[in-house]
Amino acid sequence: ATACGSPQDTATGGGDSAAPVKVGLVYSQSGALASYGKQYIEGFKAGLDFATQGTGKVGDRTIEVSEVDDAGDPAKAVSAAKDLIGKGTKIIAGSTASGVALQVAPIAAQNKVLFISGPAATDAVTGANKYTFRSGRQSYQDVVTAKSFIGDPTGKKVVVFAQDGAFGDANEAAVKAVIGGAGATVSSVRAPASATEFTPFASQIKTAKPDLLFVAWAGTTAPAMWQTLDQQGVLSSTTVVTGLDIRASWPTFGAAGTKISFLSHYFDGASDTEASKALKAKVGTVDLFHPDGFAAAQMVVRAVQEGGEDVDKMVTVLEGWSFDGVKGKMTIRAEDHALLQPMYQAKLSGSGTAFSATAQKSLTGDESAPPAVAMKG
Amino acid sequence: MLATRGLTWRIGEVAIVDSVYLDLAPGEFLGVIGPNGAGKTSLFNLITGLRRATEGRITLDGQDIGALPPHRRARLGLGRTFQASSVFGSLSVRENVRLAVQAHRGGSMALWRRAAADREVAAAADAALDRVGLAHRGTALAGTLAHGEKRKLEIALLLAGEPRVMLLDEPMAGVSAEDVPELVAVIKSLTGDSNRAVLMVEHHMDVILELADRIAVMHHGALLACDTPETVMANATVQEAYLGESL
Amino acid sequence: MGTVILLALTGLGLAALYFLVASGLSLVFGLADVLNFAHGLFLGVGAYGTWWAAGNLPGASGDGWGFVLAVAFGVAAGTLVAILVELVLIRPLYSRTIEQVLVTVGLSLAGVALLQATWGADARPFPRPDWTRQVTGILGAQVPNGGLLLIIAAVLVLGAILAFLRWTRYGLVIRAGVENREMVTALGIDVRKAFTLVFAIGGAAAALAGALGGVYFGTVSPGQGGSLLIFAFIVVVIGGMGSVVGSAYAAVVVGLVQQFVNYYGTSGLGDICVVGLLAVVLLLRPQGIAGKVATA
Amino acid sequence: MSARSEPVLSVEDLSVRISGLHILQGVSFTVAPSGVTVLLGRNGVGKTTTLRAILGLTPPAGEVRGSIRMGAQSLLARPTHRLVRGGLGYVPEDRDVFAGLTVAENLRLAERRGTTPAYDKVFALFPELDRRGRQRAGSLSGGQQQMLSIGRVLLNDNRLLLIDEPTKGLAPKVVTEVAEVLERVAESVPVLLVEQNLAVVRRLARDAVVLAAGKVAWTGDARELLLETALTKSLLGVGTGEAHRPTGADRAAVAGKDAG
Amino acid sequence: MTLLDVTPAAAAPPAPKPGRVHRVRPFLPLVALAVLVILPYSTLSLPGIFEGPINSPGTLQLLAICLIFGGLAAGYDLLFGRTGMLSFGHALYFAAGVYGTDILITRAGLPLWQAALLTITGGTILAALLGAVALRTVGIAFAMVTLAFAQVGAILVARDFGGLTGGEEGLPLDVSGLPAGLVGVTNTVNLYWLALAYLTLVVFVVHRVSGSPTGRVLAGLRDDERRIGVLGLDPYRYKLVAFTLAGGLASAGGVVYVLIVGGASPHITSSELTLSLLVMVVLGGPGTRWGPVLGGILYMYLDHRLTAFGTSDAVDNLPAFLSNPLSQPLFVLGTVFILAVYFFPGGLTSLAPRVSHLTRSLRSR
Ligand SMILES: Nc1ncnc2c1ncn2[C@@H]1O[C@H](COP(=O)(O)OP(=O)(O)OP(=O)(O)O)[C@@H](O)[C@H]1O
Ligand SMILES: Nc1ncnc2c1ncn2[C@@H]1O[C@H](COP(=O)(O)OP(=O)(O)OP(=O)(O)O)[C@@H](O)[C@H]1O
Ligand SMILES: [Mg+2]
Ligand SMILES: [Mg+2]
Repeated sequence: ATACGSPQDTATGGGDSAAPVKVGLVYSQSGALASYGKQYIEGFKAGLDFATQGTGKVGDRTIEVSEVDDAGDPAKAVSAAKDLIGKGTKIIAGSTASGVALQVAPIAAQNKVLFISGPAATDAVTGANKYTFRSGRQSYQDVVTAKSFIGDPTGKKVVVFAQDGAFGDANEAAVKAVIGGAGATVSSVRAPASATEFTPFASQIKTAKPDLLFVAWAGTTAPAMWQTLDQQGVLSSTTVVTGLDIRASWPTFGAAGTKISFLSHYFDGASDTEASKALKAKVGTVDLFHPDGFAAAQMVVRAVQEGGEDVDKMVTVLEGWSFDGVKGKMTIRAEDHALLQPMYQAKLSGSGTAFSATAQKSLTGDESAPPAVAMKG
Repeated sequence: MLATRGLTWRIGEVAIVDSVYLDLAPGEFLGVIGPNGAGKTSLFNLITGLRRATEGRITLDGQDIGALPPHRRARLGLGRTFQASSVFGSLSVRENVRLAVQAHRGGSMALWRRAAADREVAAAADAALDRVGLAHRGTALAGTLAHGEKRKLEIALLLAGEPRVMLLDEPMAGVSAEDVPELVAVIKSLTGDSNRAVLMVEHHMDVILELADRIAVMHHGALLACDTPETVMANATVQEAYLGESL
Repeated sequence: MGTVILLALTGLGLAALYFLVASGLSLVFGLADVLNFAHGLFLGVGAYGTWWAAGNLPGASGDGWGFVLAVAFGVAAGTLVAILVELVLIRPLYSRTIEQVLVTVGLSLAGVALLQATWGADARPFPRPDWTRQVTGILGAQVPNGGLLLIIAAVLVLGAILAFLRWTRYGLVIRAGVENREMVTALGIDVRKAFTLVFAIGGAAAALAGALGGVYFGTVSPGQGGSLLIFAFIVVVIGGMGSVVGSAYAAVVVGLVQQFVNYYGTSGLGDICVVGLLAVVLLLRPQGIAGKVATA
Repeated sequence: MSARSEPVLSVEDLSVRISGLHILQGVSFTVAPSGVTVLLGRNGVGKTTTLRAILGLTPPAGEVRGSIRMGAQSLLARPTHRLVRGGLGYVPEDRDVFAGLTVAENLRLAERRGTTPAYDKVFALFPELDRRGRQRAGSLSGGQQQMLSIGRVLLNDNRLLLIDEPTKGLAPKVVTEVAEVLERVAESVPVLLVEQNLAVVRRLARDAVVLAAGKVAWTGDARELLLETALTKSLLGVGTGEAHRPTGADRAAVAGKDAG
Repeated sequence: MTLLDVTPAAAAPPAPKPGRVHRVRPFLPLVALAVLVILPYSTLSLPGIFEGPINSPGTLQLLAICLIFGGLAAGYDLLFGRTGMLSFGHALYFAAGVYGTDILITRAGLPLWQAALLTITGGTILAALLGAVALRTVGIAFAMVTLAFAQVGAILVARDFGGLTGGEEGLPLDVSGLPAGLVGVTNTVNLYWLALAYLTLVVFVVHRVSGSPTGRVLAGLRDDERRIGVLGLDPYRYKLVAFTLAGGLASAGGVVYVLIVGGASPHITSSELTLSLLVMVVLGGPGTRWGPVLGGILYMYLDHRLTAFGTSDAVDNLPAFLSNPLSQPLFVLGTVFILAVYFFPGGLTSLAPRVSHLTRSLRSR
């Protein structure tokens, strides 16, 4: 039926205490990051179960989750966020890709809804604004973990090998700050993200003779890159550190895999907490981004439990909150909403398609804490 | 008014047009004949600027136009038809001609004026169509015209530009016998104006003889003769190399 | 010195990969006048076909003759898809070149999505003989065998395509058919068959490139073909449309420029140089290149 | 038509519509098994359309009705290349040489499998083609292209030739030569010829079919037609030709198609 | 160059309409515009078509994006459908509009109107400069040169020089200096109206230009460039004007788009965007007034809605061999597009005469 209304109406979330709580998850169900998104949502469901003791309710209120696919495209994510907000959703989570997280965060601030960013690793989400939180790790924490591989950095020579662009820039800057700040000399070799032939870069790295090589590389060309580093003798001549990606990628390291020192956000068996057991029971083999979804659900439940309908209250109750997550003790730092969490050193072993990771060492949330930044908005 | 001096066009070693000296006086009708492949169309291409001559000069009213692009030469009053009809296939017949009129009227870069509102242009276009007997086909798409109709449209496009020097490349080819006299009349009406001159390539000798004041004969790129029709027709070489025995 | 040799040889390996991708593209574009955006799909089919065969086809594996069989299967799959595409999608649109190109655009979208739907977005490890992971010492440079394999394959493919064009009438028929399809039929030739054949060959070349690209990259992923395609386009255009030999020269130039500039210049400059090269070549000799200069 | 043996081609009640335009409206005629049958008519009357319909080259948007048969065999609905291989040679109106190919390649393309191409014959007729073997056909002069186009069909043996305005754009001397060639060709192969040059028609034609406004206006012995000035005047309009101005109905059809 | 043999659908003779419809026809666009303007006041719910009622922010946002792309496609058609120029780099000028505005506002802190003015001017000048170079080539060479220029743009954005563009992460728009009416979900309707204004502007400009004397010349260029030269018109100048104008319109689209989406991301610099513009134009009908607009709107609508369709229960419940492909939006989009090329050559707009032809012939039975 046709009716007239105001073009500026938005639905308001039901004020009564038994109405369901709407939570919108905007993440990649299709597109390049679809498998990250899949882990995230599995983790989220397991986390919701865990935090509500299987009821899916906070008090009398059901948590009503709507999932929207952003296909990794910020424009679609923004549309989805606006749609959700228009329908009275007060909590949005998700963002598999950094670009999505960065563009949804301001929308959350403009409309005063809670936004809990997911696997997106960009440091820029931390301290983005009062309404934006994160449930995963950030690049800086990766780098701090990498630093733990070289003992005392003073006088050491560190090379960063990263792809061009914001991801590479952020990693290079973090290494300069973290390891360079501790006394090492840091230089960098950068390659276009589209490169397919890595010999020139491997040669440059070799000529530099570093004590530690930090590699920040994402994308489908990674295996070719590792093979070239291996073939040109880089892996055998120095300590090479990089982040451990999802399980599916492990076999693609091939022979190089066992020669690399990995820093890890998470892998199956890295921790042995209540939450990790609950998660494992739900999803079988735990993978890189399951904990992010899990933590997001925990944060959502906390926000609703303590904050009710009031978004500002939700923010207050999350700030400074510590909880037992999949990885162990997690703390939401009040100043900038960084999520302090354990990080791991790992080794790969195995061959062919069967690889397994073992933890060498773990860093506590405080040890891997990024420096606090001022809240931007 | 149009003159070429030692005009030459070479591809590699071969001279397709070979040192042609030609003078076209105002009001003159000059027929160009010559065997197939003699370089007649190539000569037209050099004069209109579609090809750049390797040597020699072309002047129009004493001005050297050899270095100008085709459109500049056209603006100076040089117009032509093509041997293989080249019309705007996806535009209607009338729009084809309107475009030509418009180009002639200055072709300013008007982006906002409504072209269809320009009655003068429309009238001029219809007049040109009428003269070649295509008025009843005005709304047909030029691409769907039969061969002979395209030839007529070619001439209408030329007329619309009111050029002072007209180059006609085999206008009668493929025109049905019935329409030849009509078209000849149209072409004839182009001349007689002391401000205009026509250069026409044609293989129909009767048409050439009827229209031309002088006839130039091309052979292997060079100008073999350029004289009155009677003299040219009497020339033994022309007889042998071009006309052959008549049917 | 060692560095220069290393860069030159690996640059040639890259060039060989570009050429393998470009050869089929160039053939189809030069002869059938179809700028085939679905070429990336044929690459993907070749790569996934090989990958699938190595794991599932009896007798095929990641090593030795089993690997050859797997590659053969991948190439056959790519060829078959190319033939189907020609028969079902391209043929009914003949003489509507722009629509043919558009159909291949649609196909490249849908096809890659289909690969992703079937095998997931993530890169899969590619089965390959061990020796392809090793290096060969040449004049003090450690040259990857994978690159050498590509160079050999590229030379063979070049030879095979040239032989096809020189010694069969098909090249002629297709070039004529692109100009005026109707007239070719009016000379008593079934031009449709010839077009299908060209697509088949283009598909086979692409599938081979996909399979060997898998060896080179060590993985196979749905988007791989597409990302190689842009450089293949550049190679085809710099080389002169439809000239397979031209593509070979252009591939060498592009591969070496990229490799050396990336080493001696700053990162990313290699790509910009290649793009700049394309612009310069086109601006200096647009007619020479846009016209179908050569066919072989 | 004089009672001669079975016609090589018979067209009956041929109608062609292209995008709503009724171009041929029930055309019927036959082509004698030897000699030249000439198809005459004013520009746009449908001569080319007739030849192309015989060859199955009507554009996809078009619709062909009626019957076209060679002997007992119906030609409709058979693919063009089959028809041509079966001995139907075609010289198109616009020459349609392959501009991007060389002269030699153009000729090579026209070779048909299983027959020996008669290069000697063609080169004897048009020595120019031999000399310019390596030149791109697109850069040939108009007349040279016409020679190539004719030479192309003469490479093979044919059962019937369809030739559309072969002398268009040729120098008078060459016109004479082509006429001679066709005369000789017609001794062995029947020809259906479209021609505007009445001198050529006079020399070659044995039978004539005159089209007007999409219909057959006259058929019969060509000499008879050409001898009677009154007949030529009324049919071919060499003169006033009042009869063949587009009729009102025609104009309506045209306007209906194009309006708006 | 055979690639450009576009036979515009406009050429197809539209079926004669009964007189009454004929008389109101010129006013139909105005009626449509009026309907679009008041649309946000409707609370109509179209389940399955839109997620929420029409006046909900989600729906308005989707509509706004669709309208922007309708406008972009119409602008691109000025090049492709009307002049026959196949540019593979049109995304560049759109991206220049998006990134230019974003950088000027977010990094340089300029007020919106200044940023918009500077960006549109800059985008137009960029198009004029690059066009001046690229138009020295024709046909496929032209397509490739424009592609190359756009590729350089994409590389520069991805390289993130001086942290200006944010590289692959993109650059969120700093809204603190924007007029309040353009910020926040409740104000989505203003963005919708802005997008509608943009679309109207582009359609009007393209319509006027193609009906102008210059537009005639452009149509002539599409058919035979050599002939235009011989008539005394400089093909290069006219093509450059079309190229610059289209570039300027695209960067204006970028300005509106960045406001709607609230940021810039490198997606929009990719050659895929140009390809999708091409797809939109062909889908709708090149060289027609409404075809490209409809194509753009439909394409963007499908692009957005198919993600929801792919994850809906209806699809999930299908057997895997169906549900897997169907959950890939690009698969559905690609397939729809192929079918469209097949079954309505000449685009959606060519359907209208065919449908009316059909109904007429049914009625006459
Ligand atoms: N681009 C080119 N490359 C090589 N030869 C060419 C080129 N253009 C023209 N020719 C040759 O130059 C000669 C002259 O050609 P042109 O078209 O001027 O002849 P024409 O006198 O107009 O003949 P016709 O009466 O048959 O039209 C021909 O032999 C032709 O083959
Ligand atoms: N594809 C087409 N679409 C629309 N109309 C066409 C098409 N082809 C031909 N016609 C029309 O059909 C009519 C007959 O054309 P046709 O080419 O058969 O004439 P013709 O007798 O060969 O004329 P000419 O002596 O000029 O060559 C013309 O009015 C032409 O406009
Ligand atoms: Mg000529
Ligand atoms: Mg004809």
